[in-house]
Amino acid sequence: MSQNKTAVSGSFRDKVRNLSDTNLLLTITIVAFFLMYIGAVLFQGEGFLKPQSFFNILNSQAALIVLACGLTLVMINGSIDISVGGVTALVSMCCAVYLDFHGGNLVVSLLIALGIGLAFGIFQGFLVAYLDIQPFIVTLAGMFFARGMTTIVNTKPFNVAHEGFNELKMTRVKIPGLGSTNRIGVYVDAYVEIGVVVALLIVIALFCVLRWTKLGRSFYAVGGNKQSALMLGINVKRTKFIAHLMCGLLAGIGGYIYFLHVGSGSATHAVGAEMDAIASSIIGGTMLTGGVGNIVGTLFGVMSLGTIQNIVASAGLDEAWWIGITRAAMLCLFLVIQSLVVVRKKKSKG
Amino acid sequence: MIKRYAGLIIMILLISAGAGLMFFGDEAREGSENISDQEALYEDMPQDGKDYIVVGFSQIGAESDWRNASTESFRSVFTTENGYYLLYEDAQQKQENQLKAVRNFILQEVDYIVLDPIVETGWDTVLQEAKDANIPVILVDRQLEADSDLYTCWVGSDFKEEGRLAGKWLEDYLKRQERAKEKIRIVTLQGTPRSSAQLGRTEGFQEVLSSHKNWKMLDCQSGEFTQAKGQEVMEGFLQKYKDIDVVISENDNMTFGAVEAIETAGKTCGPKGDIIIISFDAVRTALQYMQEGRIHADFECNPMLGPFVSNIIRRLEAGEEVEKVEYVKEQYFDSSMNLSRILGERKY
Amino acid sequence: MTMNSVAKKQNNSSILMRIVKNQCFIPLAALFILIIFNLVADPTFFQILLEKNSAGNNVLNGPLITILDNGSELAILAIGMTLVTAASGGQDISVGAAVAIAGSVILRVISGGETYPETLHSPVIVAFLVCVVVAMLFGAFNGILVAFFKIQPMIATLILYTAGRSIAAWINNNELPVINEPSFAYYGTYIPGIPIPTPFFIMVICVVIIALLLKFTNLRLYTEAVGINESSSRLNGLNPAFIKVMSFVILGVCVAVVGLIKVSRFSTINYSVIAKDIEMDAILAVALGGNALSGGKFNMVASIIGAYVIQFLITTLYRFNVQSDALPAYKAVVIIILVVISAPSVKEWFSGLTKKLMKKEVA
Amino acid sequence: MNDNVVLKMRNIHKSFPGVRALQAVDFTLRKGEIHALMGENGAGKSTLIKVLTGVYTKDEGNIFLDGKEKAVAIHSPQDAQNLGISTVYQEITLCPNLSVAENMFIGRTKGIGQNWRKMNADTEKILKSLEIPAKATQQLETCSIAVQQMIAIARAVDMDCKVLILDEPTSSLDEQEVEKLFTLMRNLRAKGVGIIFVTHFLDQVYEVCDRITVMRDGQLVGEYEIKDLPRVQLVSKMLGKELDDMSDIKGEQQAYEREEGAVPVLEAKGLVSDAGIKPFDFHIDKGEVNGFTGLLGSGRSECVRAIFGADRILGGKVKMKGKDVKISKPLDAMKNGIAYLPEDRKVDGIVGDLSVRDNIILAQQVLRGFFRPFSKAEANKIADEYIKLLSIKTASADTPIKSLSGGNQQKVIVARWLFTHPEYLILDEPTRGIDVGTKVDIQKLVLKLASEGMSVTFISSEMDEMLRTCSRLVVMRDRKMVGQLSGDDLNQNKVMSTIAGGENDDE
Repeated sequence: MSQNKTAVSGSFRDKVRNLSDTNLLLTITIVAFFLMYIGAVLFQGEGFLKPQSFFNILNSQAALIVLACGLTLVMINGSIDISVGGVTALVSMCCAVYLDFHGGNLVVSLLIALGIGLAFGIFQGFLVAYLDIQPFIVTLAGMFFARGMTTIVNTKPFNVAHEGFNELKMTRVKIPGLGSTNRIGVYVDAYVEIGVVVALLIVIALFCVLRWTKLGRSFYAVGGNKQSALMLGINVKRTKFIAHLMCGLLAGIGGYIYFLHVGSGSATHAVGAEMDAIASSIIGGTMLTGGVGNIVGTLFGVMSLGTIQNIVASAGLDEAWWIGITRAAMLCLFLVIQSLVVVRKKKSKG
Repeated sequence: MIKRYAGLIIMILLISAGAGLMFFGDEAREGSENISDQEALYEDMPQDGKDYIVVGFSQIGAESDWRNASTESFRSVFTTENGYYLLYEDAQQKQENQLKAVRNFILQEVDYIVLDPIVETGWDTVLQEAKDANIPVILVDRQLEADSDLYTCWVGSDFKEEGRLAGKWLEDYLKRQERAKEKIRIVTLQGTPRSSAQLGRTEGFQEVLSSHKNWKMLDCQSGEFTQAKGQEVMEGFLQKYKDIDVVISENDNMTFGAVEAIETAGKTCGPKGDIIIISFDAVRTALQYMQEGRIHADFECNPMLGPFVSNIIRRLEAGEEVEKVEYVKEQYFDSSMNLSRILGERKY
Repeated sequence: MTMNSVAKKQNNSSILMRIVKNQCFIPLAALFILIIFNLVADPTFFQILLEKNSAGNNVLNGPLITILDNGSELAILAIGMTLVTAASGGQDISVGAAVAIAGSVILRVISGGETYPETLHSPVIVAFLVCVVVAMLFGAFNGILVAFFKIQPMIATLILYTAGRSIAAWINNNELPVINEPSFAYYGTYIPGIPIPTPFFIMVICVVIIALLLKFTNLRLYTEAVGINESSSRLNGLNPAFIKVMSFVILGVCVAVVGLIKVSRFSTINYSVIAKDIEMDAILAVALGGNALSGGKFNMVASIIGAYVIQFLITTLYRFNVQSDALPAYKAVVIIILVVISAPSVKEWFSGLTKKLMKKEVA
Repeated sequence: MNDNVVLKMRNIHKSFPGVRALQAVDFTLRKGEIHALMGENGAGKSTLIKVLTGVYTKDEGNIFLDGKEKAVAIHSPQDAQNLGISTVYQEITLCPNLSVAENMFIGRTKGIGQNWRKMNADTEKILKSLEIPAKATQQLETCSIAVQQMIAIARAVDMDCKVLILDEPTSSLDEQEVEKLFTLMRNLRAKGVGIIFVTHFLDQVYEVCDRITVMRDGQLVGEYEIKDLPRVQLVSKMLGKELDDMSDIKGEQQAYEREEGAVPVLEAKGLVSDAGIKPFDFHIDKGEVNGFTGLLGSGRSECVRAIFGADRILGGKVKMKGKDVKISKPLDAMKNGIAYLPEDRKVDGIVGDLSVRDNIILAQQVLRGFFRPFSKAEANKIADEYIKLLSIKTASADTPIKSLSGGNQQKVIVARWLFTHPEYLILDEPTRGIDVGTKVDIQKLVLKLASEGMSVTFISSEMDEMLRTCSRLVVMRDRKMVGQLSGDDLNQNKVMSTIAGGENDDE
């Protein structure tokens, strides 16, 4: 590694050019996020200086992180799943009903959640992978079905009064050293809900899967070029199926985390969550064309969305519409960046 | 090259993020010690040394005229001229958003939190946090189920009373029409299930209903306080039941929808029509409908909560005690009144 | 079996084959089944009464009319959606939001910013034209993202989907203007003296226009060519980018029309609810019409029929007092059944089965 | 005998809706031989290959490996790989978004984990041994097509396979690369690998192959030692008829002489596009047939694309019949009576799902403009006319073009451009990947058109075709125009030496 300056810079430029789409977009996202958060701290002051406000974003976005992870998987496969929001609602409603009306126990409720997620994953996966039906339509049906079932299970939104559950809901992982004093000068530790811990674990796990296992790589392969993947001896159908299955499962988990966060069942829960998840994945550098994407990016994508929301809320732009507009603007920005990246690739090729 | 180390790089970034926060955290602690007064916190707050009362208001959304009117009443009262600084957050119909909003208020160290809860339950934790931070919480409009010492007081309408009034009104209206003995078929467009307005109004009307053998409640369905939904549900009713005498619509927006549905179905409503319509909220449009003779009676649910709350805060500032429950004063209107005059005076 | 089916298709001898092969077959079959179902379940479904409505004019009334009424909005959107699908091989999921914007614009122009205008501040036609222009602009925005930035339509339109309703609210800065002028309600309800709901006529007009376009211009050829093979249509002198944008702009016009119907129907607007999930229904209509969602050849008639089938289903379900929230569940079941039976692999399996049967018969 | 047979396919049947692709086909491959599989398009070569590699599942018949008695079952490419059958297809079948190393190893490593370090190291080794100019960690997308093809081959070779199938691997390789490939093949043969080699280039067959199996219309014609089967016979076997058209055409083109002082139909000065070609001058006369020749990637297609305005034009002047014209996009060119049959039929030529009719009228329709569509009747008339004229084999004018055979698709595209009645017709690789019969038809057509006064530019990677049809050759090297040959210079050696750049004139 002993080269003179020019050589180094040359090799660096070389590196940047050979930087794969995935990593390039990832870098962009992360940088963007930090700039945004620092900006928030500088301009919004106090609120954002408190770590807790950061953790609050995490707490409220934990479920979305998991959902977005699932979407990233299917999107890397060049597929899509817009049913996750519905599944989330269905899961929380079913669990709520089970816990509240039938006073069931937590483990079972968790199993219910996973079961529902898995069921959706398997069914949609089968239709998409083995009957190759348009994933959009299939999961659209999935979304409709989940939303509908939610109201069929129980129309009225209600909160769960189940000791065990509420204990779990209140459980907080204290983060020493990051706390802050509240306005009467009492020092309170910063905390995250267990949902966050689970979500982060999932992120790490999936990161490893995508990077260091054959399954993960075959996700990328299938997304990159279905036909080639087949010729390269990858079982495309099964890979797609697994991706959808995992997405469904994650939707189940995400649903439970969401349920844990809001502690209530309602048909209007997680409305539009699927779109938020897709948006996060895109901001995180996943391309719907498939073959390009990264879980860590997705994590940052979700956080970016959350941060934007907080900035808007505390920037005195109190009208609700600003959130929608800013998010869209952000999404637009990232999409344009992506298409520019694609162009760059075309150039370097020609 | 880069690809291989990407994972590593990312981990480093994550750690650095944590570290950064650690740093901010420490700074924050010092910060909050030496920043005594509120001025520094909100950069767009006038820096004229006056000690403003910072109020965080978490509103449900902007789904109806009534809601907007109430939001407006807060905006108009909690101004810097009046010595307030208002942080307003619209929850867009989601409890999670409200929880988030309230938590932010706590972090931003406001003096008072005003909350219009979307649903009745699931507030204990956050209210406790507010209590710990010694921030008084004033609930408005809708009620919630929580240990009453977690919040300072509740300000709003007595929905049950409204329901009861409606029932009574129907009772003597029918008397006047010599239909007191007839069989009366009633349908109800309910509000968002479990919302206190829905519960109160239904319950209140139920009381009167139960005292009349000849009144029959055909069906209750939720129109979710929205016009589109109201119309949908009403269409359903009309296709299901050939003969409907009375429609109780638990807010005006649903009523508009219902009227629409009734009229497109070729039936008529209002004093001259064949269906009696009783509505709640009494927003301007509703009164205009009444003028046009499309609605019989409308029971006000006063949205001008801002002034009441302001008044309460003043009293609290002055160290006075306040009631746990403070009803706003309300009235009702029906087609017999001089509506044009009323419309003239009313602000919403 | 398949061989001679091909043969038959070629010399158009077998009526049956032609019917089954026809793209309108599936939607029509679905419609047929629904009709039978209703006939059995409750014949009153089909009775149409002439009744007086509040405005004091005679109007037809009954489930079928409701279908005609509400289905028209969907049909109009289906027209635009079909073109977009054909040209870009993707779908526009922002139409619902766009409708909100369109409606909001109309109200803004008419109410002139007041919440309770006593009079119309400008004639409806002006408001409508303004709204058409705005809707076309938003369509162009989507189109440009898709055509020039090469973003998949679903994602590109996700932007407007996210921002749309916010923008709509912003246009009237969150007021909900109410227009009490009766003449404004004509477009969404009834014109005095005409017993059939106006939206139906509007739909007819739209259909006629698009039919003329398809007949007397190359709209179809160009759109399909671009949808099937972009680079080769470019080498044949076409401008794919422009054609894609055009398809989105046309959809924009449809959106504007629907926006007018919607706000005129309620004579006010609710940003978060108006035209909710209509995009999904519109896409569904296209799919139901047997059009490939991956673009290419399209069949407008089939899409329009598809739209009415969906409305038919919805109305039917309401008749069996299904909770409006539970509706999607049933819709979903229908979708799944449809896509599964029309899935190529399943079809193959069927034909294989029939082939076996034929063999058996021979043997 | 049986012991050195590595692959035996017996009585293979396969049919698709409406077509019998394979009927009772037998095929035998011995250890350590290079076996050419020949046949026109639609003869069933690729179907046979796809059956063997598990892309299709056969309806009937058995496949035996290593002379074992027990038939093997192949249901997926995976199975084929595991059985030691590896394949390189004509179109690149690698994943552009993955690294070179991953493309080398994905789908064939054991275990669930992925060891990057080892994988990259191994890849580097292989790349070096085959002298492939690529880095293991490079994203495949960033490699040139040829390199990608080489990588695909490298992957196939690296899997220690008993049977290696090369399905038209050379179509995207240039001379040197082809040579490299051939040496590679010979080495493998020495190692005892059985190689199935599918190609349209006869001379390549005669260069490397030991035996030939010929197929026609989904049936086996026969299996021959290479030495017992001279070219002409091979061709006639492939076509199923004795044919000497080849020799006929010879000489026809001599009919054309350039009359002095005639204004060229098209004249380009310093034309340059963003496709990376050096500025070039070019002119063509009325009724002239000329050609661009040069190794693949030498920029011959780029030149004609520039003339047609298919790529973005960066500079240069174009004159049509003496007056300046501006050609910035295909439509301009078309308006000026230029027609361009693109190199890649599937990607740039056909509009797959549209009917033959629409494909024929498309270009002319665009010229007529948005508001003047042909009536159905007109369109049908035109379509039928051209279907007859070019004897296009199609069920009807309504059949989607994608269901036609390659050759007929090409004819439809030709028809499309003839219908625009161009003064100047550019044919870029019109004979690539189509059967000999159609090749001859097209060459004849070209000469006919020229004799009727149309100017034609003809590009083909098969030298003798060019020599047969063109009266003037423009030679390209490294994206630069390096010479023009006509008259007596039009002979194999001269052209070769010009292409090669003078190193080997003494041939």
